[in-house]
Amino acid sequence: MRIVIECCGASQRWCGAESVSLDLGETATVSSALDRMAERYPELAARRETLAVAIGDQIVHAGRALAEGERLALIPPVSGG
Amino acid sequence: MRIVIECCGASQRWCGAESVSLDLGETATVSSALDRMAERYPELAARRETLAVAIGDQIVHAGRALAEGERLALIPPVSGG
Amino acid sequence: MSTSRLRQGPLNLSEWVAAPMPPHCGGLAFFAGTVRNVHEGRAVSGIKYHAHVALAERRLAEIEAEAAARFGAEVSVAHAVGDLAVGDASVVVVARAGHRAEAFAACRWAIDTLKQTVPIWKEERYADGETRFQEGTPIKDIKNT
Amino acid sequence: MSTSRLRQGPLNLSEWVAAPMPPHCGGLAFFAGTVRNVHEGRAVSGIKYHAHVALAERRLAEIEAEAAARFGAEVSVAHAVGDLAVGDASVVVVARAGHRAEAFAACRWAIDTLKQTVPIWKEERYADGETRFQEGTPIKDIKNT
Repeated sequence: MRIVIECCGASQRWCGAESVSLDLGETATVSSALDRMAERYPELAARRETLAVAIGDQIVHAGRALAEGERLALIPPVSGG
Repeated sequence: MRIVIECCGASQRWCGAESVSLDLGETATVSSALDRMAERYPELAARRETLAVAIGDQIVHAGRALAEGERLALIPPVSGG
Repeated sequence: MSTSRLRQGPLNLSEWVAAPMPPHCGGLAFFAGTVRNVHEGRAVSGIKYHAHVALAERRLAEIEAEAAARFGAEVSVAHAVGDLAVGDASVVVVARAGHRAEAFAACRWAIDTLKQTVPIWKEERYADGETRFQEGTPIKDIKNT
Repeated sequence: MSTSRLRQGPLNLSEWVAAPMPPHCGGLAFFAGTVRNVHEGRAVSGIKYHAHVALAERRLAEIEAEAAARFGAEVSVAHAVGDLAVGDASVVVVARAGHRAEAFAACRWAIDTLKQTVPIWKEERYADGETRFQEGTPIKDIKNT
């Protein structure tokens, strides 16, 4: 399946793009999408444990199954206020 | 000597007046003025330990000597805010 | 705006947060106290605030200076005198500081201290027409708070 | 006024304290965060705030609801997005409650929680022209604060 990852905040710089398309297997999860991103972007890999993923208006857990065409948002450490 | 006591807040009710004149001896202090007030106004006597006295823009201590014509302000427990 | 810290009638809250923020400050904490419609279970229709003006003005200024010294914050305080209705603002404190911890600490210290050290008295007016002074707390020195 | 809690550009502080005080409330605590001219010793000329809009809006609303549940306060929060200059307000929290203790507690909890749970990012612009995202803290759930 193909999904799109929107890179929020500093993750735009780590990935060098505002969004990234990934081709993943049929049983892909949030975790496997993050694995693929970490392989591709070393700056992301170093921060893997600090990242979260949102779909729509909710944070999703690592085991959540993905569906064709879904849009994920990569949520790096936050600094609002 | 003659002094004037201005009754602030609830002390107006305890004394039944906005201000009170007292005739005191030549060596009168803040404390002796409060003694005289307590003799005259029983509702004040019951609260003697909770009262403070101001002259001008400062709280004065009990032993401060008074002078002819001074104006003292009786400061009952405060409730601003 | 008067430089007096005692104001006749209710305070206008917007006035107190409108000043430009100093460029080295990152946090503004503000507190306003307003007249409630109930006190100890009794319906309140308004409060008349009385003050010993000279001593109150001096102490309000001292609270600002002491808050600056203790917390490194820029603090302004003001208190209403006269007749206020339910919902009217009787007291404001604004504290500007480098970060929020100092701003909150200075703001909280200033309002807590004001209530114990400034010669102001609430005369409550109840719905049934009776008026009564609140009991209050013996006045303290600012240094002892 | 928009019902959105994310606003384009700097926030107007006066707007947030102008609403009439509910008659059962006696205390209003307010916090505003503003852009400072320095961060970790470096001269800052402005900050661009980025947000994940859908998640940020949801979480800001949840902070208001959770503050009401925890402290019995009426809480409103808002955050700026886009380019802000030094002195501009980026975030506001207002808490109205029966007494000052709950108002302060709700206000402080809301701003502390917002900083850890809402997907917003500061991109600092320095006096020398460089821009950099602040490091930040891994996003938490509101229930875990």
